[in-house]
Amino acid sequence: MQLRVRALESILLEKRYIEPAALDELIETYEKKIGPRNGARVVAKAWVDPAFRKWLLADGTAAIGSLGYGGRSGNHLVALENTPSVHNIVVCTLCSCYPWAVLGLPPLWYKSAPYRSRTVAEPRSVLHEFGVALPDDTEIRVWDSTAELRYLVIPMRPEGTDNWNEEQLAELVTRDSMIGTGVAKRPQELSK
Amino acid sequence: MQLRVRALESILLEKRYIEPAALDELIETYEKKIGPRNGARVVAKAWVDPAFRKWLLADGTAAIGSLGYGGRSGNHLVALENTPSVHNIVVCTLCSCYPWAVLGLPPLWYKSAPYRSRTVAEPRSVLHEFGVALPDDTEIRVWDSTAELRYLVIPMRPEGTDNWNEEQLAELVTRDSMIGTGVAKRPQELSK
Amino acid sequence: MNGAADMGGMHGFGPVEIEPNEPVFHADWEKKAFALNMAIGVANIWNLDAFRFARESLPPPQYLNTSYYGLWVVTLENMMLKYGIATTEELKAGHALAPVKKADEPVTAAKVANMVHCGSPYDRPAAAPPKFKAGDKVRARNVHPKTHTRLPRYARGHTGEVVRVVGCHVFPDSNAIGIGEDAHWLYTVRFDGRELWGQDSDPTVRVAIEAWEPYLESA
Amino acid sequence: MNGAADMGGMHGFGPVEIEPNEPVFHADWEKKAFALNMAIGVANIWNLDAFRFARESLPPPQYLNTSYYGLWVVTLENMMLKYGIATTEELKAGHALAPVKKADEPVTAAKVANMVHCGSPYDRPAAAPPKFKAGDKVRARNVHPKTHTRLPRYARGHTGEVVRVVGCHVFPDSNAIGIGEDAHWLYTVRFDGRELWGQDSDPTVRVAIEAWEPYLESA
Repeated sequence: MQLRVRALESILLEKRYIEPAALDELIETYEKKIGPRNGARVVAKAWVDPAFRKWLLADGTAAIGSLGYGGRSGNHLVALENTPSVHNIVVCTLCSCYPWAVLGLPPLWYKSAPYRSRTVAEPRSVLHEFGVALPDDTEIRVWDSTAELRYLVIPMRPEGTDNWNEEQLAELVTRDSMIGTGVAKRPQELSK
Repeated sequence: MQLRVRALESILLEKRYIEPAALDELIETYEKKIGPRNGARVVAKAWVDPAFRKWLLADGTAAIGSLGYGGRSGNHLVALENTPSVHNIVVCTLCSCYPWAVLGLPPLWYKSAPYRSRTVAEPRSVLHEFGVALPDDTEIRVWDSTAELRYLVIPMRPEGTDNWNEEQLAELVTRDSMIGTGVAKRPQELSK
Repeated sequence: MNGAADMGGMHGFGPVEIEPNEPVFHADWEKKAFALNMAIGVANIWNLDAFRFARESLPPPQYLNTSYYGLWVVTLENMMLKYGIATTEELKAGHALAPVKKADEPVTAAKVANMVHCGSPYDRPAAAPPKFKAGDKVRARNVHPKTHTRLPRYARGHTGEVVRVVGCHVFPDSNAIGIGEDAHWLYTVRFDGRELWGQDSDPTVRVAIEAWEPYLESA
Repeated sequence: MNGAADMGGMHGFGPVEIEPNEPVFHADWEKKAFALNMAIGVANIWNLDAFRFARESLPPPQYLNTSYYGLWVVTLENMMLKYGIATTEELKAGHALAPVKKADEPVTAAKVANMVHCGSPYDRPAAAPPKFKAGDKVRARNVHPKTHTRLPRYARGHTGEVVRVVGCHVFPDSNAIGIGEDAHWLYTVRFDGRELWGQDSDPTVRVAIEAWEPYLESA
């Protein structure tokens, strides 16, 4: 693959379809700048700010845009709220659609055949492999991203965080909890 | 694969699960003895003998058994008659079921993903690749061998063969015509 | 199961490739792969449905990238391991390792000849009359068992017509997983192509499958 | 199309494998494969739907045996050939061959930054009001186009409920094959898991998809 990619790069640069700096910009952006800390900030704000939470659930794109996140794979954002009786989990069975603007690029498993094939049919068994055990009667809502909507799960706020501020709370919000394959960390799980 | 098969063979022979002569018997039988000439004889007889034809269509296993063919992949045989308005074609989408007793082992294409995937959904396009062009209003009956029934297509008897005997007629019956991916040869197509 | 083997209606595999001359086998190892599988089948250690289930259980990337007899080889290895006929070490070593436990009754040429010429019928005595008759409208159930089934995905949920009551046959769904033959009535069910593939598809196509009674409901 | 990409509900792929540490990229060539595809996307020679269609059109054995970014590479090669950006000889040689025709306006860092931060919304003005509203019962049509569609096979023929009228969005089925955006109303449709996977499946599961109006009929 390395040689084939080098060939593609050489041809596209030599023919001036692309300037080299464009490639650096893209790699730098998605490797370093855009990642799940964006989404964590959104979630933390939703936890502390009822008006923002309401806006977020009514118009995800606008509410998240107000924090400066959007653009590529983030033009149509929908927030899904977990509750004691409903757990949301996101998948893209057809390819690998994922809310880059708030979570960065997806992990390998999200793009893998096991996750794509199984999540729509047996989400409990998938969740089990992620260590998430839900009560038997929790409704599991699977969202298959078949269009350009991108989903962000708002996990439940952990107990014992009543006086925490947004910045502290954001530390509890894992990437997986925003896909639905995890839950937010409890305060005692925070390292250091 | 060669090495892996050799390992399996050594182990099964050394542990005396199988005697070497059993392997020779199987290879000899299916490479040399059982093949589409069996089916051609059945078809030719059905063309000249109305009582046999009737029996064949009513109870394929018994009628074909009367000619000495049956056994493995031939315990439950069903004959399908092509007519000017109905064309039959046989496939096994799930694996490679095929009427060994009358046709021998299947060709590679019968077991291939293109044939298995397409024949149930677009038989005309598959037939086109085999050079078979049917009138637009011919009903195409596809038979997907999902159980232990095995199908033998009785192609239409070619024109200009009125005084031919069974042995001569059998020469016109190609293997593909008994699967439904071909038609019987016309007299002028016989070589020599 | 919804495995790679259940490929009826899939797109993208390309044209049917017809060999100019069609040898029965393409290499000596294919002959042996064929013969070993057929011969060990006579030993009745596992049944054909269990073998099919093991083959279709191979991961789809492997199933679709392995040649036809290659699948027989891989599946035979898996079955021999599963049924304790060989160990991983033996497969690696390429021969039996001590202590060699020999089978009591080897499969002989006479036994395979008998199997070839007599086969093994799948019809069984029926405990009850068939529920459906020719002409009945039936719907293939929408089921997605993870175990072996011979009800292809493309037919599930669709309505067809019984065209033949075949007989009472061994039920592969049970037989494949070692819980007995559990014979059920078997029917040939014919579907209009448009029912399966949509209103825009070829109106002259009819597709028949064999379906056991538990696959069907009245429609 | 019913290609290898449409894998919702398939069995046999094994457990979800989670990497202990999850690098964004696993090799330098992955970075480049990602960046080249994203950058050339900005040049608007083809659209994302056309790219997805080309990727899912790869033969299933190849699709399932190629790594994620490997699929991007193979698809980019195919698209460059198809759109006359490179020749087979150039791909083989690994560089442009004379006479080199240079693109008029290269994709610059500024352009990609704009793409990243602004994206490209898929909603379009609607020509007519939506046919369905939240709460409506709808059935996903049983269609099997050979061209691109975003209606997964597992949903086809099944009945669900509209839970959201999303907006009027570019129709991928048209956009992918170069016949225009042809925007249609888009709905979020929720299915009971048992409707999709059978009465024996987990009763607590609901599955939502986005479906364009042409995918749906009243139920």
